[in-house]
Amino acid sequence: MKLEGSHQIEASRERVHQSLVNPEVLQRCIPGCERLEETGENTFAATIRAGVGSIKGVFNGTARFEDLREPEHLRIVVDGKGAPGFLKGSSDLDLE
Amino acid sequence: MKKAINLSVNGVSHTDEVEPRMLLVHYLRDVLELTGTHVGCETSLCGACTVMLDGQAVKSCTVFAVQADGATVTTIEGFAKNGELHPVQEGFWEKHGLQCGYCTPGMIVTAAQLLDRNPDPSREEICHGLEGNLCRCTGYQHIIEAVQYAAKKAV
Amino acid sequence: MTDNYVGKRVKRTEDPRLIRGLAHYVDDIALPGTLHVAFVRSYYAHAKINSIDTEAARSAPGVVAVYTGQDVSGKIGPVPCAGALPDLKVPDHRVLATNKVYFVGHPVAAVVAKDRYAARDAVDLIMVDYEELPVVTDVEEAAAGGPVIHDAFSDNIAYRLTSGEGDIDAAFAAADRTVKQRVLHRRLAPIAMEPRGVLARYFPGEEELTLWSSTQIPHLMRTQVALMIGIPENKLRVITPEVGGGFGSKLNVYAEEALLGWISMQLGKPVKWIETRRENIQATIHGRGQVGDIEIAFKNDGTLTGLRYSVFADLGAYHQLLTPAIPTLTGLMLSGAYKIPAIQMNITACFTNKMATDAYRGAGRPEATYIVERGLDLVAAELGVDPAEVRRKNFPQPDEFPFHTATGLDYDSGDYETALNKAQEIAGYQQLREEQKKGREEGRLIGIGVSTYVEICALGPSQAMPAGGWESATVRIEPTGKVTILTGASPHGQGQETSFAQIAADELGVNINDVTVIHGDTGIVQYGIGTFGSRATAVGGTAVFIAIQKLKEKAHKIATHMLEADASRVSFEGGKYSFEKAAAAAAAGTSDPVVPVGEAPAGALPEPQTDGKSSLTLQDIALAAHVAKNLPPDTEPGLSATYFFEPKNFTFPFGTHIAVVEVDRETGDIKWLRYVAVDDCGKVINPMLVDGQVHGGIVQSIGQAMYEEVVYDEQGQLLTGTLMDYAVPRASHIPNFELDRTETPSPVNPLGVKGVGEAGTIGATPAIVGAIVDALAPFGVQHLDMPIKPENVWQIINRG
Amino acid sequence: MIPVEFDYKVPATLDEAIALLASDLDGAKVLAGGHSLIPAMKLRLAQPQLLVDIARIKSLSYIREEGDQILLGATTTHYQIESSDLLKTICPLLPECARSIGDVQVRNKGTIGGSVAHSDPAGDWPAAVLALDAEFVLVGTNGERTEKAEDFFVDLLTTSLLPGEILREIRIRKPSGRFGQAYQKVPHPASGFAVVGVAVNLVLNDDGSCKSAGIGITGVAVKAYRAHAVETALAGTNLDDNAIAAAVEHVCDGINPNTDLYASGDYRRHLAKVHTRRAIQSAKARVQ
Repeated sequence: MKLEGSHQIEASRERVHQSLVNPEVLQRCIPGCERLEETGENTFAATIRAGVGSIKGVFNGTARFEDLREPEHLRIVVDGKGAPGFLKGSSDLDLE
Repeated sequence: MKKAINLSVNGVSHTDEVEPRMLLVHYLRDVLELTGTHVGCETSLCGACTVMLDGQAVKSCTVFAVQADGATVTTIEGFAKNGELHPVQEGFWEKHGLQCGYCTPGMIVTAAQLLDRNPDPSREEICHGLEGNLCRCTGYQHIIEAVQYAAKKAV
Repeated sequence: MTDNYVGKRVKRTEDPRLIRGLAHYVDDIALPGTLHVAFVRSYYAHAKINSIDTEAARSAPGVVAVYTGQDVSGKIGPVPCAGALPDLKVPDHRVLATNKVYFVGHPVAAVVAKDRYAARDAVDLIMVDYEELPVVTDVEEAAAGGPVIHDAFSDNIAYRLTSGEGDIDAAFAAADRTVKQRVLHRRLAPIAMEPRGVLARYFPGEEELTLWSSTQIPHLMRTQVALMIGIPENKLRVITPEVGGGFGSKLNVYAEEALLGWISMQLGKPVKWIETRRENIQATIHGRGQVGDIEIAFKNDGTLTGLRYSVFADLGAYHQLLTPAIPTLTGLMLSGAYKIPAIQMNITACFTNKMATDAYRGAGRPEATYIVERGLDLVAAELGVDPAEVRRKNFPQPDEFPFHTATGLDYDSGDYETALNKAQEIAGYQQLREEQKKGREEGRLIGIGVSTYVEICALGPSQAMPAGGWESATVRIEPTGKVTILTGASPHGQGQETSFAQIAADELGVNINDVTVIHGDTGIVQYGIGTFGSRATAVGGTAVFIAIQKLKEKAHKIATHMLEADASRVSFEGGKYSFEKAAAAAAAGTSDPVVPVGEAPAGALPEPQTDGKSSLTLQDIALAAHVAKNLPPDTEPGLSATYFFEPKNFTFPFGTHIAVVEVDRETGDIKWLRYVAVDDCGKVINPMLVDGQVHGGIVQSIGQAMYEEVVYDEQGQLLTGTLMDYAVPRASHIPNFELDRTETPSPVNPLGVKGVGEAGTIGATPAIVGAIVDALAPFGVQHLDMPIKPENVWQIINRG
Repeated sequence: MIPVEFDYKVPATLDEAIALLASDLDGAKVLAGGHSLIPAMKLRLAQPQLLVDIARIKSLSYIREEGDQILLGATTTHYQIESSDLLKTICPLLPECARSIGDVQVRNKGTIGGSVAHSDPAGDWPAAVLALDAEFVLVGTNGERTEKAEDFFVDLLTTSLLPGEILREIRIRKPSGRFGQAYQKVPHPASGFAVVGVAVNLVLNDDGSCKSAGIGITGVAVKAYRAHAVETALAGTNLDDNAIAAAVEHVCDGINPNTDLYASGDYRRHLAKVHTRRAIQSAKARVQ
């Protein structure tokens, strides 16, 4: 599955970047994320509820930041295991 | 969380308490020890688990036992009556419609349903009727001939 | 001797239990107190295991035990590989992953629980911390370097091998013309309808372990599992109850079989594991998996002079029992049905992050036949001649047998042209070609494919086999006259309970219902090899036949003694030993059923009454042999004989398959018009069973040619993990088969039989692909790789 | 093969079923035939905590003609529709579509309501109900509402059913006048689901020209859709080969066809055109 899009945010790139690396904000940015706890530098333990329609499940795993380039780029990599299988995802955010 | 169910299988009434998630096929095999009904996949495709549920062929791996509460079930073990083979069983024997025999019970139940609804099917109708049953041994030709034999026999 | 059964369409004796749902497969056997096992399997294709957290699972309701690779390390030996090739790299293949996982489906932990539901639930509670490693799934990338899978080795190449005879370079240098083609043989999943399954029960007092397993090779499994778990071989009993198809996938010793036996010993309880279909596609062996280049050298008149095949074999992450040997079987059959003076095969066999490949119906030979037959079509296209004629030109003639090939084999017997002629006649070949021509003028795309295959069966002489190539039989006449046959061949759907009984009933002149064939129990049956490689009848059936001859020698001796006659004047006819040949006419039929119900003698066995009789039934003799009061001097009591038959050579069945299809110009759909097959499997014991084998084999070929493919993505994820994605042919996918036979007896065994179990999967794919390619000939196509889907056809037509 | 544990309730009435669903909006799921849900549960892709079995509510299974409408109860099975003599006469698209679903065992147990509520992108029913411009009656704690089929299918496996709502009935305007219908399908060789499925409901004017066309497409996109551009292009034409050929060019307008192991997006687009044309021609030939 691949999702692409762009949004206009009325704030400076620096501010947006800083918000995104804040776990509380990040949790709200990962769809279905029910828990996000910092376990190390730029790594988090995560519980994510994900799915489409009746096909869904809870996944436990990690989220981490990669390729941190303040203020223009950020990648979030999510990796988890749940009963339906495993979940892997990454999102690249380019702040322009 | 167990639920009480009552159903008639091959003419015998059974009452049991089962977990809601128990599949009908596991109920038949593990609880009633009617092991003629087989499991060949988990995606409702192979048809090895086919039984008659209230007169309709269904895949018993895709029905929970609780859904069959109050129903009448016929499994392959209930097909021969008083020692006499059902015409479809006879057809499978006569025409070598089976090799390893694993898909056979499901095939026979489905073929019986097919002939109930269409006593004189064309080859194409037989194939369409057996769309839900996989066989890896026979290449189907002898199964088709077995169904044709049973159709003739029943006339 | 009678001829009531052999050669006739005898209904199967196995069927009454199967059609009534009363037969027992492994999962149908219920032992009190049985625990159920479920596996945690890797969902990564290549990863390091940092840790496994089993705590939650161990304390879950109903869970009895959890075992990881560390728990069994040093306690269960490696999964065996019987391939003995020079410089073969053999990775250490443990029953559960220890430090690393190598493919999706690799077992990491086993959960034991009170029922299958609790076991499955606990699987989800086990947390494995993996560290992903780079993955290699493409066999050529693996050969070229790629991420190295096994730390013990410096690269992924398991072995390289060059085989063949003749001066291949000279052949190509002197050729008028050559053709060259890359050919793919995709991975296939065998999909026996009954998945694998094991039930293990340890008897602590007797120190005996019984394994009920859905296998093709009970005795070999007994030997191997005993070695793996370190118990005396004669304290392990392997029973194969009904086996729901194998196709080579159960010609193996798997991790689960040893592990279940070991767990049963640890827990002192029966334990059962039944494979799910998802596990079956992930972790039961796959077939095929070759990428190769074929080159053929030939003269302008179509005479073949050389053939070279350079192939990358995708072995998967580990060796299973015969993994490395399969590509070498391809090399044996590269001469096809033709005289080719120089042949060379170069194998580069590689590890990849996928399940192991191994024997799937045909096992290396379908690849060979496909390569050679596709090659012949290319030669025909290059020369602009009919593909049937190129084939005819290069056949060895019947008087050239035994025919030596440049692959080092001696074909036993053959008459290839007669089979081709017969198939062409049935198909109305010339007329079909005319219809095709006319059709093309009208815009219809009809294609005709021809395959004249030869295969290698009756595996085989022990010299050529890793664990013996003979087969055993014991034939016993019980005191009541009933005939018991014990065979080491362990059939699983082929119908040998019937065909062996046919042989025995005719040889002994008894009713077939008085014969019982017992197989698949190492506690009852003397050592045997098993059913695979189209060997059961040619090798196992011959063992039965010869054992009967031995038994009859003894019976004759006893009869002569009892009749107080001269041995030369006692003959055997219709189940009776008679003083004079005159009795023969009276006994033309089979004997009456022995021991009618209710008339069995009570207590001590009565002595047979011979006074005044001029003939004795086998029952009389068997009884006399058992009461042993009036036997010739130096004669052992009892009436049984055992024979271990060692074949001198393989057998080489052959035939011609002709496929006719029409493709839809708009959609690329492929529609069946005809399918004609003329097979020669030597002498036929039961034509009905032979037809069944041929049908089944062809349909697996249809699957391979048009539907089936195990697909992994670049990360090694299995994309065809259920029957929703992996297409097994259905009834609506098949043509109406028109079968016929020629019968060229094999000189290799006294029955003259050759074998037919794999003919369909070997002979058919090139005919089907040939037909589709032929239909697309107007678009300049000469080859398409399997499976040919409508989209592939559409792409050809669409690009014009 | 084995689902996670769940509770199972058999409501006697629809109201009771709604109340049960409302008791656990997140974890409860309606069970009808179960032929979409149970396979997903066995693979543990779906893990509902409560199943509310509505298949035993007899009043939800019916095929009726009422005024100018055909009413189908949500738990009517595919086989009941396939074998309905009434439907064969008044709306043959429905039995034809039913006959192409899965296999006989699936059709014996699976229901039309369950199938559309699952919104499988390759399911057969969505194409037919779109072509027939069906209306769905949805009931929840806030009462009943109707939704057009086209608005009902929202996305991949996603419908406009609100949490706690149950699909009760499918309403179809009875075809009248000179009409012809057809369903064309390319089944996936393994799953039997539609690689491409096209349902056509064609109504002609007295002069033989096209009065209206309803065309539903399944298997091609993330959800089944109505090919409005084709419908518009056909309206008013005399439905000759050229008109049809020109119209079907628009079958994937605005759609990015799916790619999977069996068929690429390009091939799907092509198949959609060919089978839409064939379905229209077949429907036209069936006009009486």
